[in-house]
Amino acid sequence: MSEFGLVALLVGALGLIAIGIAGLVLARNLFRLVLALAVAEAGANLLLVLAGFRQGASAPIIEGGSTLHQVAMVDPIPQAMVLTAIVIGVGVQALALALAVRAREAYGSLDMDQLRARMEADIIAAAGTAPTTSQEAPSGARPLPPPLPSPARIAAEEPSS
Amino acid sequence: MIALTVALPLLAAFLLPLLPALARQFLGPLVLLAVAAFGLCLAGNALDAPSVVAIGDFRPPLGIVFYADGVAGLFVFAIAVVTLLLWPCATPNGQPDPQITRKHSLTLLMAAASCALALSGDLFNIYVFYELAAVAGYGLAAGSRTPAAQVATFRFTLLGSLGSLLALIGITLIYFRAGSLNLAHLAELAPSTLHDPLGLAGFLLILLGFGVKSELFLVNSWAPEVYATAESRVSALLAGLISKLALLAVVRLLVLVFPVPEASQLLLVLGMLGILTGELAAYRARDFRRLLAWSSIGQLGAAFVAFAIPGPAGLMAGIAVALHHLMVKPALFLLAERWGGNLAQLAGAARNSPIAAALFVLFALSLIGVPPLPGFWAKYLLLSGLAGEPAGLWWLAGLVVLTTTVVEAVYLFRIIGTLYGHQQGSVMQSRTATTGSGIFALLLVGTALSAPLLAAPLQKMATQLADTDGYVAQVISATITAPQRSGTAP
Amino acid sequence: MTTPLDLLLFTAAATVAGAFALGRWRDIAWLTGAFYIAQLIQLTGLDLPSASHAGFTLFGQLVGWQMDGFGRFFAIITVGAAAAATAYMGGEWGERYRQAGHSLVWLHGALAINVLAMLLLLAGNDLIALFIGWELTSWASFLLMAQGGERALRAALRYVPYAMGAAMAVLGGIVLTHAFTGTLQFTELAQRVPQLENWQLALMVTLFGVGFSIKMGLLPFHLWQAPAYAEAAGAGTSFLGAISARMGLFALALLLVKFVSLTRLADLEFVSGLFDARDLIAWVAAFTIVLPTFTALKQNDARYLLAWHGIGQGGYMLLGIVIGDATGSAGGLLHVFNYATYQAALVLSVFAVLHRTGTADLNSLGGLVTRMPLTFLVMLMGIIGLAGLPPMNGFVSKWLVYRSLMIEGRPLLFLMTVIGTLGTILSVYKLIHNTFLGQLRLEHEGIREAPWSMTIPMLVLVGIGFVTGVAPGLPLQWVNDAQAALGLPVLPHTLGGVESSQGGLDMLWVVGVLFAGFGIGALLFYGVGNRSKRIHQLDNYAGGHFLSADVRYHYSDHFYAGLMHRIGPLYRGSFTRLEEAVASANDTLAALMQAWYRQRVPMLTLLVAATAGLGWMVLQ
Amino acid sequence: MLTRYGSLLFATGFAFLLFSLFIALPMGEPPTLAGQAILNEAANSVGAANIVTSVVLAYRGIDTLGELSILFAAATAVGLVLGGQARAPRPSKEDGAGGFILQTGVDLLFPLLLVVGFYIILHGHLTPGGGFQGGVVLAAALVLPVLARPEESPSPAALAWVEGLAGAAFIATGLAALAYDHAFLTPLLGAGQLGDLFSAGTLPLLYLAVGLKVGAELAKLLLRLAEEGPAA
Repeated sequence: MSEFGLVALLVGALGLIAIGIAGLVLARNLFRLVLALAVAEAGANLLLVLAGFRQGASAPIIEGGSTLHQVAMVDPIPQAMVLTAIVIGVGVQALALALAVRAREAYGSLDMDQLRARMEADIIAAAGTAPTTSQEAPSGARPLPPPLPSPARIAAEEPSS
Repeated sequence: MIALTVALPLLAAFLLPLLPALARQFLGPLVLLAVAAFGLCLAGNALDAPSVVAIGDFRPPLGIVFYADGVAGLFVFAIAVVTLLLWPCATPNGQPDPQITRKHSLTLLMAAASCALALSGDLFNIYVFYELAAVAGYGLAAGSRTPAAQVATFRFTLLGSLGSLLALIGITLIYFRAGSLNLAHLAELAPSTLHDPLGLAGFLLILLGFGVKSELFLVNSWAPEVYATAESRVSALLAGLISKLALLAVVRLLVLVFPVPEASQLLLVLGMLGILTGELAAYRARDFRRLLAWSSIGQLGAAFVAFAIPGPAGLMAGIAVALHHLMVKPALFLLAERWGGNLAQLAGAARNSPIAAALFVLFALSLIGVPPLPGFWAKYLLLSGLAGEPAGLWWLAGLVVLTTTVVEAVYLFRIIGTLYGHQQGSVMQSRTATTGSGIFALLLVGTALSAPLLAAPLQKMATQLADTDGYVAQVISATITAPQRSGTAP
Repeated sequence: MTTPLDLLLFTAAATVAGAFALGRWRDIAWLTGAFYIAQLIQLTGLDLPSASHAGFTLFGQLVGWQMDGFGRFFAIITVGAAAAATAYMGGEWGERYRQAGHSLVWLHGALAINVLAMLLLLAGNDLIALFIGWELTSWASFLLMAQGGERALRAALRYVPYAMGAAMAVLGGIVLTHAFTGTLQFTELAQRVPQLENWQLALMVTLFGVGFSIKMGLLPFHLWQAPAYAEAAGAGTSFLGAISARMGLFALALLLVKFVSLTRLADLEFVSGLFDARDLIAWVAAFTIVLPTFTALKQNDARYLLAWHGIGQGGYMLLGIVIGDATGSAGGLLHVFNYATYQAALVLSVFAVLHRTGTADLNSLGGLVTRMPLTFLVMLMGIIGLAGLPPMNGFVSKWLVYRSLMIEGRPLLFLMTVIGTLGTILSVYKLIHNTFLGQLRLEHEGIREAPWSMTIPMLVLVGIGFVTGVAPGLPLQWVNDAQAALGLPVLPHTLGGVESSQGGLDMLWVVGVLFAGFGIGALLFYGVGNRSKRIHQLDNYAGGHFLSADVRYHYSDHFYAGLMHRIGPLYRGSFTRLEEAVASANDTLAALMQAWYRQRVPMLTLLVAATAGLGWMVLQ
Repeated sequence: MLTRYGSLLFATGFAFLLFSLFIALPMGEPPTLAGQAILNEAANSVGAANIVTSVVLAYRGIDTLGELSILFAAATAVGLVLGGQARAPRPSKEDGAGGFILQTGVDLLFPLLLVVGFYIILHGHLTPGGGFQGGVVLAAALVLPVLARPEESPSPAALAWVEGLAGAAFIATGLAALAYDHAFLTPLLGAGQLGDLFSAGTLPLLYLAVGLKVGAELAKLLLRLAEEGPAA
């Protein structure tokens, strides 16, 4: 592979990381946050594979049952590491999605800011302390969306076919 | 035996959901008891010489090694004991928990991962087990199943994953530069390859990544949210145990691979800011759990500062601070099981539950470092380590530790005043909480009484931990248990 | 094999154990009292210096205990004050305290812990042992302060930041000392500390000095002391007032005289040749005499008035020790003893009044001399001592301090002490006038003398004050031991006072002349013709009107109105405002820190940190 | 707005700084100290033609164990979060039975996927692929029928057994080495003939355990999330 190709791959990997991190910082939707995490992880994995790449080497699989291998092979360790990293990423993303599902069920929103406000309100209510944040906030309950109606109710309200 | 400390809890965790109900009750604690025994043996053996095992019998720079020095053995023991004391049990209101098996599994996974973090001598392996501890931690943190806990855990998960991502990039950098992952090998290679901006950038990324779990300043804003919403026992595990092990991993990297002033100063500055922000935020806290969260941020900042001091003195101080916090903070979180919530509710609680109040006083006194409790010795070692360094940033850190201790004393004594005050609050009574933290209190007092006996082994451990050459020699010359494996195996 | 010091510490520990184990027993005071007496006997018979076998080595530091003459001097006062307080607690006062819903067990226990902690502090033979004792003393006195109601608890909580600040300053000093000298043993420190460079010495003295003077209540760290001492339970107040704050003086003297040495201290010059660290400390002491004394003048609660005086009197002691010649240091040290006797007696008498009348408010008392004559006598003798007049012992120690200030050529400092004494005289007069003299209030018609369990300890204390006033040679022996242990010149003394080429003092003569004068007066009064007639206080008239019980002619509100009009604007509460400013700055900072932990997107912080860190690394 | 641009700026800056660090490295010629040593000796000492497999299961076997544990932890945590005992998905209107094409296609694909999955797993030591890749195919095979006939999903209990026993088998294989005086996770049974199906000692067995565990774990995760579908 040409020198240019390698740099392009590097730029691609770092670009994925940058996009993913920017998404993590800017996105407010929980699902998008998880997707952004996945994008960033893809970038990091690509970077890891790049770290083991050798110019003109073949995949680390011995062909034809011969223990003699004249051809240079790429570093197998980063490949194994990537395998591990991918699986770890899958696990974490699944967990994050499950949490998002539950959060939406409870608070009726996937918006991080709203969820955070509800969470803080819940923490304060559970602790029984007065809110410590803003003293200027309008008194009374904050205008947060009501929880989504349960699926059973959706089903009931739909015009029956 | 070294590998068993990791393999046994993992095995138990895998099998736990399959077992009959009776066996489920006892398997976990039994395994943890075994691990505790292993940990004691390892620590005892390591006082003569650290032991090394090459997992899979592959010679060290190729395969993964587990290195059991005194500190690792001690932490394995502590992990098992603390996990046992914080073993998830019925919910505070006494209802049996239908999810208890899952919690037990996750707790065992967490214990196994912690042991591996203490023992592992391979950078990527540390990353993997850090992740295991993290995922198990996320699961447990969400385990209280309140919506707030789920949102907090979601935020925690994202932050932790981003941290892990950065750590992975850091590991990539280091591997790319040095071509190895084995810590001993890296220690040999480091002076020629890694002590440059590139290597330090790798260290920085790993520090920030692992810092998430060890409540490093800048990446610790998850702590108050999660500790306020998770079950107290889980908070105790996260704050008491997991944070220390993540810290220990960073310290191994710092000592073996990056013994350069820049790296120490990074730790020092971040630790100092952690102390300042944590203790001051705790000063204004109005509910017990978040107060503990902030206070533990401060304490871990102190541990970072201690480990930043180069040489055995700093490591010794760090171990002392970390172990002390390990004894006190879980116990306080156990008290929070009953006392979580508004601090004003605690008014007059000492009359209803004198034992719990007395325990709180004991822990508070040790936290602020009243002699002859162990907290004093930890603080003394930390401060004398800092005073032994040249003036400047180090002394500033000492000043920060001293002044924040005053702040800490004020907020802790405010609670003591509330507890023993003359107003009436609304706090219920429950017996289990006192038993758990009572055992921690006994440990604490035991440590105080036997301090002169414990000092020498502790010093030995710190010297071992600081001994990079010894580490490298031990690992590189690690004896493979069988000379050539392919022929002998059936 | 146990040494005498081991036995002493063991007795003190046994007192603690006994107080808690048998605390519910009605006559526990007899037991603990006996233990205190036993400790006192052991102390007076102690061979000097007496080492203890207790001790251990930890992290390379040898921690051990050994009591020398200096420590013993303070220890005697400590145990004596505890014994007096215990006797006071043992009778009716304790019974009432228990009935009010407080715990007498904890009061006895706290007192015993205090004594043990102070003995450990006084016998410390290295800085770690000193710090252990220091911390134990701090928290033991917190325990004693917090007993006795909500207000006491609030005042004790105000003490916490000061106590902790003191402890941390001391701890900082200890670790720096270790870094500078490589040792924490007293004997080695005494050799090595004077050889340190000036900046090191200055840093050490600052840290230790701040720490120790907080406990002592030196300006500007004195605010905690008056409320914390005044609000405590009666017997506790007397013990705290008599000795607790002197632990700071003990440690300060140890530092300044024994380790640093006063001559070396004078090398730390602020303005070359004009003003050095020693002058600074002397002036701080002088201001500590004046300002709190005049704050005491303003108090309307007898307990607070005495507590504020306690702060001011500390200044005399430190001033005497810092002057550092034989006379001055003897005066300073002797004042510790003398002050303890009359302060304890005064506090106990105020609490006796409080016990009978239910108030210590100087505006709602008066005329009690006819109802509580013994208590009046105790307070009279006490204030004579406090004001530093013969024949009480306070005169001797103050005279020694004045004398050395004159000899050493410090006229300005002398002027300050005189101003302080003036304030003392004015305010103690206010105390006795508003309490005992003048018009008896109607509601106090049926008041009886305090019970014997209370009057006897008070009388014993003023008795000691009187005897040591007439024969100051008795305590001066202990003072000499203390001076020798500190390495100060020893003051030669006689039974009646001091012999010196520059003018001695013989109290036997002074008191003799004084009482001869009284005798002549009495002769004139009774011999020439006793024309006095006893009438009821309302059998009288003023402004042409006969007095009735509802008319208040007792002058207590706005006492010293004229003087107050002059000096009133000076009471600006600057220190209180300083304290508030620190507290609110801390609060604001804390709020900021909490805001930091409520970040909307913590990932952004992580990103910024990583970017900044990488940038730093790349640019290097 | 400021936050937005600032964040973008920092993200690009971060990437740029990383770029400047990586570009300084010998791209295409990494040092490969440990990697080259493994390449040299793996074929002889482990006996797997696929050297990545040697690394994954032998040299860094404990990483793989950790990884399996993470999957297990994630699955357990998802179960904990989503709550309740594992239960069969309830048939509901939204995800009713698939149409004829889906049902027939699934019937055809299911055995095929199983075979391919096991093939990939069992040849992991010889060719590209292995337990993880094969496990994912297995999971797909298990999940596909649910699309077609939601009421006939695999029993969660059976999945749990497979998952638990497969993980235990991995550890047990590792522990077996202890019985023969080897360190934990030492491959046993000899290296065999390079390139044979029955070579590389216990590695194929380990990969089988990995494959089954990954398959069961992923299937469980997907099924759990699918269950929650209508509710979310």
